[in-house]
Amino acid sequence: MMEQIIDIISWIMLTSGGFFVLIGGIGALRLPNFYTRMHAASVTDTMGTFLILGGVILQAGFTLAAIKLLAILAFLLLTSPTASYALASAAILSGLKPETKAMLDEGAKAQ
Amino acid sequence: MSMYAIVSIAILVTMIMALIRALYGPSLYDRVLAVNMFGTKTVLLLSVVAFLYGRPDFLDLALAYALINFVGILAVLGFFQSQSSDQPEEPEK
Amino acid sequence: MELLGYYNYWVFAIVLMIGFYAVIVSNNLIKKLLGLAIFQSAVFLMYITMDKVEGGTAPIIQAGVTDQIYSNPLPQVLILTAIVVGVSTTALGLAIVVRIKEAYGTIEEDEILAQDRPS
Amino acid sequence: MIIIFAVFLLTLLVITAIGIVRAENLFVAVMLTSIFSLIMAANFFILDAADVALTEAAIGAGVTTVIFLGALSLTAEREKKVDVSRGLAICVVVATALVLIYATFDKPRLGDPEAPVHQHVAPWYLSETETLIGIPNVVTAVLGSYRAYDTLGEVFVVLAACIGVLFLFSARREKKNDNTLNSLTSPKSIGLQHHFIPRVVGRILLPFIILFGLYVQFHGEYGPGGGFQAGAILATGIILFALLEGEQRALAAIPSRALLWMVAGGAMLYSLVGVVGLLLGGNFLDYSVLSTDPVFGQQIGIILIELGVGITVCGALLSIFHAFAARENY
Repeated sequence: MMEQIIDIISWIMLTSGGFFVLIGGIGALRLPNFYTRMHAASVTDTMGTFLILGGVILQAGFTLAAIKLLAILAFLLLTSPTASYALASAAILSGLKPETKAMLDEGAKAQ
Repeated sequence: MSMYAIVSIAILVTMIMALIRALYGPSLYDRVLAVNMFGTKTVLLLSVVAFLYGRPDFLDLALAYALINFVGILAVLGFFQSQSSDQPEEPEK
Repeated sequence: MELLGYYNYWVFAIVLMIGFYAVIVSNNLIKKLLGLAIFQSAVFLMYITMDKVEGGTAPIIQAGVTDQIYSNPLPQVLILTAIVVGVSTTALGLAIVVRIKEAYGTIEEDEILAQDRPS
Repeated sequence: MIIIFAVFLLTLLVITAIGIVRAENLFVAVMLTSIFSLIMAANFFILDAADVALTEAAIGAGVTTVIFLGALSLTAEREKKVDVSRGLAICVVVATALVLIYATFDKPRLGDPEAPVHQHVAPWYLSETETLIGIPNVVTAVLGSYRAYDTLGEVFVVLAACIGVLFLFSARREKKNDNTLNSLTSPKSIGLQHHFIPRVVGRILLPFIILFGLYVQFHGEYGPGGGFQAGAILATGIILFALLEGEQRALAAIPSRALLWMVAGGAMLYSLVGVVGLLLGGNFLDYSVLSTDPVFGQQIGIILIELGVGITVCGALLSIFHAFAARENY
């Protein structure tokens, strides 16, 4: 009984994690400029990572694998937002301004 | 069709999207973003496939990527910093 | 399914030739090195493809499991060392390119040749 | 299921390779190379080569990108556009690819257990490792013991490549040498010190990278890992420190002289194990004589040579990294 409940929870987590990851991918592909794409990618990355790894941890139970997965989860939750921050700060320092509509048109002309 | 397989397919499809973003840019930062995204997706894929295979002792690989991917991104950041201090700004495409 | 069994080798051939193309066509020395790296990776891929055994798993003997099939460890050993050697030799190549840049001021092949040619 | 994943990833591999060749901006090409390496590692993993995948992960994610970016910042970021006729090259490449693809039909299918490669020494390795060496990871056993001579050669290649890089970069320009003040404030020497958040996260992460490196080094007999991977991971850890805190502080922690000792010392340790074997009456790199119990002797030998490999690889990669970084100031 208990096992079934854990199975169901982990399945829900895995599917919704896959869903979030997919949404993030679509966002990174379809959104119009760099900062929006970064928003889509990094936010869903964190959520999707949490859900997928959480689901797998539930399947693993109390084993060494679960500890390793927890470590992976912890490191990803630390590094992924930091990498996004570092990238965004590099972009803004280099003068890639968050675009307004007018600048977007200008950019389209320049290309 | 196990749950792991469905999740793996979702991750693989996301990988394609990240790859397309990396190939089309347009700015350099988009590409770095795509690389970062691809890295996270690889970690997830490796963790899920390790379970799909039934050999969870191979999680070391995903752990290595989780730790090391960050260094690549920081190297890129340092590269941007040294480029911008070396020479006047090149306009981004 | 039968044909898909050869897919790895086809990818090997195609990636190998993409790397080769980069080496012979590109004028930029770093691009040539990237091409060599791709070429090298294609060879790695072929070796690792050979190690796979159907229904097998990585050659780390599991305690208490007797009838498990394991993949071939030998190509893995060869490639494992080759990857590390590959990155150090690539670094050597890059060092040469950097020195060329310092001496000639360019890393484009035709410009270097033009400077070398007695005019 | 797995074969579909493999086909999928391999297709991505081809697309990425084409992307690398077509990219005119070299920075973009380097970024795509790092994606290429990620796909490659996933492929290795799917093809049951966990050790190789770990090596690709340890090398491809950090060190390769760092070294290529170091070279790019010393040369040029953009490729010059040239109009050469590529017709002949394309013809040659396509023809060769077709010939190679035609040749593959003579090869055994993927995963064929009857393939000649699985008939030769591999079954012996797989069946005898337990009794002769007593460690579960057959890859480490082959690397460290059965084919130790091979590995010794590879270690010396790494050593030679490192010496080559240092030798090439030993040439210095005269005119800029008085410019020391500038070099202290150059971006490489201050690192990313004013990026506060990455610095904090890097500091948290660094001990774990070192710990993981040591785990890979000493757990290599039981799981995927060994000296090559551990050396690369440890080097990546120190590179992280150098990126965050600047070259000067990284060199203060591990001076380049110490790195040179590491590079040479690891290779020496490896050869010494072989020589000790000779002195004790065995063959070169035959570890059975290192202890009264031959199996235990084998294990001691493998641990020692893996340590040598790890030290050399770590030292060599770090020396190369510092050599590229230091070049900025000349």
